[in-house]
Amino acid sequence: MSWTLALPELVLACSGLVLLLAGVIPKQETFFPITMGAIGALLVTAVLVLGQGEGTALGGHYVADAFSGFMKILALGAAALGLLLSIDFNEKEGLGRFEFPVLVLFASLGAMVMISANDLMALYLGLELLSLPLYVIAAFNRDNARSSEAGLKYFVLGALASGLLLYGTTLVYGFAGTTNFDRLADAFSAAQGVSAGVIVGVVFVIAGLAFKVSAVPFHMWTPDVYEGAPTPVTAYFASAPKVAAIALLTRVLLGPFGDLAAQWQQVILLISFGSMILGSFAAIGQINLKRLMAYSSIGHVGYALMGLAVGSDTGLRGLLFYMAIYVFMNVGAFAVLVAMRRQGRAVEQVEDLAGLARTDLGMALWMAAFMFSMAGIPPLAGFFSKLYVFLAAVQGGFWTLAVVGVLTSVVSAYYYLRVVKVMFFDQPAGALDRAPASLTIVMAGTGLFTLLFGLFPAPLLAAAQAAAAALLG
Amino acid sequence: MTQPLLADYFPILVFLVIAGGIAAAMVGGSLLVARQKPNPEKLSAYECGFEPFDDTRRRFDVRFYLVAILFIIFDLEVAFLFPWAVSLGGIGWFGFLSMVAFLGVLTVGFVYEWRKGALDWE
Amino acid sequence: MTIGLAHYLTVSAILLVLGIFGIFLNRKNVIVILMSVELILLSVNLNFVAFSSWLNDLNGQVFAMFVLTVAAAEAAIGLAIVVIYFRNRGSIEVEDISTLKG
Amino acid sequence: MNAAGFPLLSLLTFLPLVGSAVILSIRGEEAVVARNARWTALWTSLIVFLLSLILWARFDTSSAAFQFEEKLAWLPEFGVGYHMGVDGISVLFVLLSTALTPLCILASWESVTARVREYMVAFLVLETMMVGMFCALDFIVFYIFFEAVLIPMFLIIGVWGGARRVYAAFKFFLYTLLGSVLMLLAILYLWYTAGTTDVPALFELQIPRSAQAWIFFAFLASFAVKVPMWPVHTWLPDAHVEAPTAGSVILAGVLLKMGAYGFLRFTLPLLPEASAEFAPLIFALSVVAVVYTSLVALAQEDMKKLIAYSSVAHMGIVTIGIFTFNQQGLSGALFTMLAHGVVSGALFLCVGVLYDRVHSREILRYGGVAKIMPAYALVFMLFTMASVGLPGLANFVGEFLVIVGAWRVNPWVAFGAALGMILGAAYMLYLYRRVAFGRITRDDLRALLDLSPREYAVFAPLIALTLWMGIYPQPFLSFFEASVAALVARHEAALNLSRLAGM
Amino acid sequence: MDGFLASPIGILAITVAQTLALLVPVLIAVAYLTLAERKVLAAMQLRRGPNVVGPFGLLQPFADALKMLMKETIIPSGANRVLFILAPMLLFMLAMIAWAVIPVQDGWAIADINVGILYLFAVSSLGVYGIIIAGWASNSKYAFLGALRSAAQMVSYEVSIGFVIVTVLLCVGSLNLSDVVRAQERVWFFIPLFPMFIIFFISALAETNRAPFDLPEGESELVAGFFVEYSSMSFALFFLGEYANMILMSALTTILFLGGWYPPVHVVPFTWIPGFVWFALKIALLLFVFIWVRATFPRYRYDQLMRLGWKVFLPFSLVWLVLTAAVLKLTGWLPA
Repeated sequence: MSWTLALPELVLACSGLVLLLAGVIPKQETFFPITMGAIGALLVTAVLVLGQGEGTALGGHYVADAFSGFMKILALGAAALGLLLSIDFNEKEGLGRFEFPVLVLFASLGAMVMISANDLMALYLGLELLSLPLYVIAAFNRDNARSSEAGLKYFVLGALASGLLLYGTTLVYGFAGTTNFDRLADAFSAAQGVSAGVIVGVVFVIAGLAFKVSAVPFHMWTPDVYEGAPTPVTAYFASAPKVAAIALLTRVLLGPFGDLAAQWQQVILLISFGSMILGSFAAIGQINLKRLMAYSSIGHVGYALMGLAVGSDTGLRGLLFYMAIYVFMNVGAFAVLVAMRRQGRAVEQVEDLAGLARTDLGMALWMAAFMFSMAGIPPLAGFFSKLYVFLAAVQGGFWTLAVVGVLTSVVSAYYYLRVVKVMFFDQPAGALDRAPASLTIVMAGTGLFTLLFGLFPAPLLAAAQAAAAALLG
Repeated sequence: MTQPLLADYFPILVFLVIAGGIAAAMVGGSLLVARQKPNPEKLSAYECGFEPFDDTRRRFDVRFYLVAILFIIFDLEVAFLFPWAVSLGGIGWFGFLSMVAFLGVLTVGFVYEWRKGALDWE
Repeated sequence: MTIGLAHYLTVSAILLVLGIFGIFLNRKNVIVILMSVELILLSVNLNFVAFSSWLNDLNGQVFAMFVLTVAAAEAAIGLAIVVIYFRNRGSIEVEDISTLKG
Repeated sequence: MNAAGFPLLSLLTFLPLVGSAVILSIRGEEAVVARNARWTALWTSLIVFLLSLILWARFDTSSAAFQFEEKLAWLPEFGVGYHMGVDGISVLFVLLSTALTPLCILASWESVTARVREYMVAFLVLETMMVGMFCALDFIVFYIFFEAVLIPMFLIIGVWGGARRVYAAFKFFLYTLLGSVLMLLAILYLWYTAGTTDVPALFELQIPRSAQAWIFFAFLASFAVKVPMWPVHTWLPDAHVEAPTAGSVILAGVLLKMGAYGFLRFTLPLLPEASAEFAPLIFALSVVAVVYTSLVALAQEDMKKLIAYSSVAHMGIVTIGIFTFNQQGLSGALFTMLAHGVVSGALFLCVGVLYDRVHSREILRYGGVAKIMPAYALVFMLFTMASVGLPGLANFVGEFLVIVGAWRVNPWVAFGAALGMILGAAYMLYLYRRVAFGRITRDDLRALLDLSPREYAVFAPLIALTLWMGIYPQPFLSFFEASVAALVARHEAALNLSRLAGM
Repeated sequence: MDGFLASPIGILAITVAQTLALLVPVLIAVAYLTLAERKVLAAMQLRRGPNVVGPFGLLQPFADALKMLMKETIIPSGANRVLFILAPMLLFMLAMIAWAVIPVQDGWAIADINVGILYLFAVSSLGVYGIIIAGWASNSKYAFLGALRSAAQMVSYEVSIGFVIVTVLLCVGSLNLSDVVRAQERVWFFIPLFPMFIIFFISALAETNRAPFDLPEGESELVAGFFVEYSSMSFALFFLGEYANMILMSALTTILFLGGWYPPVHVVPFTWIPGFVWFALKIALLLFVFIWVRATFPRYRYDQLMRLGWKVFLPFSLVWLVLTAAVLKLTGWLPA
């Protein structure tokens, strides 16, 4: 049967159901074992993805290739790391409910479906399967007004975005006559001119997906939701869903709509510009670290989309490479944010990091590494990610894009430096609590990755290259 | 009446009009025939001999929301079952097992709700 | 007058616009936003069914079924979030959603 | 493998990192940690310095080729490799970096008391980046080291700096980053045009004339900020003033040379036509820098700021020398860079000596120091004279050569450079007079102690070097001779080629 | 004449005539159902019941109607006037239009649409709106709470009704109501699907807010439920709608489980009787059971009611549905 190709998804879905039952049936709270089980399930799934074959399945709705494998590993890794971050935080904040890992698991399943979607239907279902658990976990701290407000905001705007996306798919379906990506691609390459309806549809689809990756001008929700949601949730928001949405955007635009590049390229270009500029300037005035990270993530999406706007195989490679490195730096930075606690209370202002280098040098060093890396300073990993998207832009002759990119990265360096400044230059505002082991492990792991990535960039680059080649075939 | 599908539904429209007509006639007739003599005391809301304490359309029990949520989900499932039930003869074991899998997922959710006490009124 | 594809598309476009306006111009009640979202999904479904019949292709109707299901799940989650929001804030006025600036 | 028989350059580059890892692993009480960190850092940097002497001994001065080369596959499919090597242009800068680092560590032995461990780590990391940058023969690797310098320097200025250290650190970081990212774009262009970033391979590339201008300005954006050239020099006085003494030493001694080195290594060989075309622009900027910053220096009240401005003026002379494209000018520029590295570093140390005692850099705060600290006054005078360009001391040789080289190109430029020297004499001597001579106005000055043995140890090698370079410059000049000759020949060949093509 | 009948006006005239031919008997049936209920209850409690107006009280419904007509229509202050008036009309209309698809005899369905069951399901679901609107528009706490309870109860049982209907559909293979009846020519579904029949009937009680599930209108607790503020003809419309719904649910039960217009056995004396009479008889029988239940069972508590719906009927009907499907699949009895 063709569905054996989708084994990783099936395994993940079944383990999600089993974990849900295993969590709810015992009388006592089962947060920790279920979280561990969920991490295990994610890792098992990742292994299965590595061993996955290639081809389409499930009546052409599902496709597995090097691209999907790459992005799935990323999304699963981000989810596993996000869960690792959540253990200690959730227990201390009284959020230690087993639903959390299960929801993350289902969101990851949605991300996988999105990444492997080869049909507008699968696209939509994956997107919603990802979004619905996210709405819930945004409001997971249900006794907290900010968390529930974040959930509400995310829900309303998310629902609007998926509505727009759906409306776009109806137009594409109606004017092209099919929802299958392969057949759409055939239809557009054969047609002399595509109808305006399809173009409108594509624009709607891009808008919907741009919301999910929080690109300008669909970014409005990001700072509020990032600030309001519990910190591990924000960490997850900033990584796995972005990976999935970027993957989907890439697959949709380069696959079925590949022959309409002239139409969508300008849109992506503008989105990329807007995100880079807003991400760097709006973050300057932020005093809340989570909001700062929100704008930072908007900016990073702008850089990543640069690769898509270029549209070449180097561009795509840059995009994939960027996302991979972004996920690691981001999880690392959020590990620090999650660990920020003073006398048992979670704190999240930039000022709360003051003098961290004196009270906890290790954490300050890791955070500095992440910040410099996000600013794109060599020899840290973030430099290489920017290097490859800029290379693609220069190669494609997109000079304005490249120049705006480097200039905004200088501007954004300012606010990343501000964090470093607060940690290293300012007087301690009182020591933060000692970070729990799980967070230290995540910090050290991602931190070492960020520091030492420059020594061995080849494997990741090769994987990104293979993934890009699979998509552009 | 060129569209046969719509022709099938035409009687329903007629039903609607006639039923609406009857209802309107009854209410309207009563308004015409009966003597209308409202006064504030008569029109005030009934509340055990007191003036109402606060706005009627206030917050009410969250359990009603819960029932609404549960209903939406299970009713939708029924919507899926209709076409499946009608065409079960033509879709083979694969069709049957697909729906069983779907219902299995649903059952997991049901067990969850049960254990969480979402199905208890108290 | 025969009713053709264009009429359905027009109606659904109107519904879409109504839904979007309902979300952005509504200043009163979050529940209205939920209803606006449903309105958008309704317009989508109308589109799907109209196209499906026009193209003689069942895919659109299948898609509409999926949209229905997802819409239900979405409504359920939305309602749940509105409830917890209400419990925390004691109000579902849209204008009160401002603890988080932005 | 290479002249050393083992990967000497990589060892020089990465040994300090090992040292810093060791320091980071030190645990215990604060005082113990501080002492161990100091000694570890000192020994690491000394070992690196001793190892780097192999370069001095084994370098073949008759060859213009890259020596001590090392190659490792890094990203073979993208034409990027780990390629290290030195030629006559870079070898002495490696030595300068390795030599100044132990001195800096020694100089901050007592003046840095807070967070000693982090300080030492930052310095060793900084050394890695500096040495790596001068050795790198791959453009991407070069860029990585070039940029990475910012991180430790940012921390050194920001954590251990003066009152306005945050402002200075940010300004330093953002100015230099802004310049560098534009260069990055140019590097990327070269990368995909050539398919490689290996520097020797890039030298073979013929870059179209239209592209050369753009690349030239992109490079200029980066190197001019680093040098720094007028009018993008404003970060330098701030950074110098606020940095701790050792930071200033490294900044003046090595970091400023990175920009000039970039011109020599990349701009000239890669973009001969654009370089020739825009040389007048550089001359103009440099002469303005020399004259203007000298005048500004005259008006300074702060010792460090004065020396900082003098650095800008000296670097203006260096850029003049570079863009003369002749043997004298280029050799002079290189020599001036080395000499300035030693002398301005030493001057900052001199200021540091006073600052450690009085905690003020205000010139008017002092006066009559010569009576209380005779040994110090002597040392200070030596370096003042060297900075002025007194014959027999280090700076003279280089500046003289530059003026000679410039004269061959344009007498007015030579005149500008010479004017800079005269003004330099004015502000340096004015500084020295105000600090060392006159009546002792402040009572607290009377209690000052003269140089300590540690300070002698710091100054001794610098004094020796200054004298050596001034009196017998030939060993140093011999290092660049071949490379500079090759560079000039290359440049002229390229210009002739394009002139032929133009006809 | 044929020409006239085929013209649009002719079709309209015929349809109107058909509609009236169905609605008028239904309305009369509703009227007499109220009387029958009082009489049967009286008999079960060894009383007489209404016996003053007309012989055996046969004119009692009309007297009631007249009384209602003459009463003043009170619209409470603070009520939403438009919705307040519309709610009972909506409920009444819904109860009426559902009848459009009911086949009273083979081929005697006025609108024989191919998705008849979906139509019925949809129309009966809409009833919730009428109730909610009525409760909300009244601006009275009793009405509001009554409406909420009523709505929650109705939707709870609608789910199991849905499952039951799907089970029947498995055996039929069509959504057309006439097809459903025809599939029972040999054996009525209440025999193979007996548990579902029971569930359906009990759910029908709950769906129509009948005893023992009539607590939304429990007089002792909520005065009279969502229509407490109503009077005059508006009240009458609710009343009519509810009883029409009772008859409708009985009709649906008949169609789904009791073989619709078919006689119990296809032998001579029975087959002489026309189908619609059988149909009416079966409805009457079910209505009698409705009343009988009311006379016999005590009222449920609300939590018991919800538990019955969600924790007993729902899982049970779900399991039964899967079992039915599996059995049909295994035995190959599925309709093609």
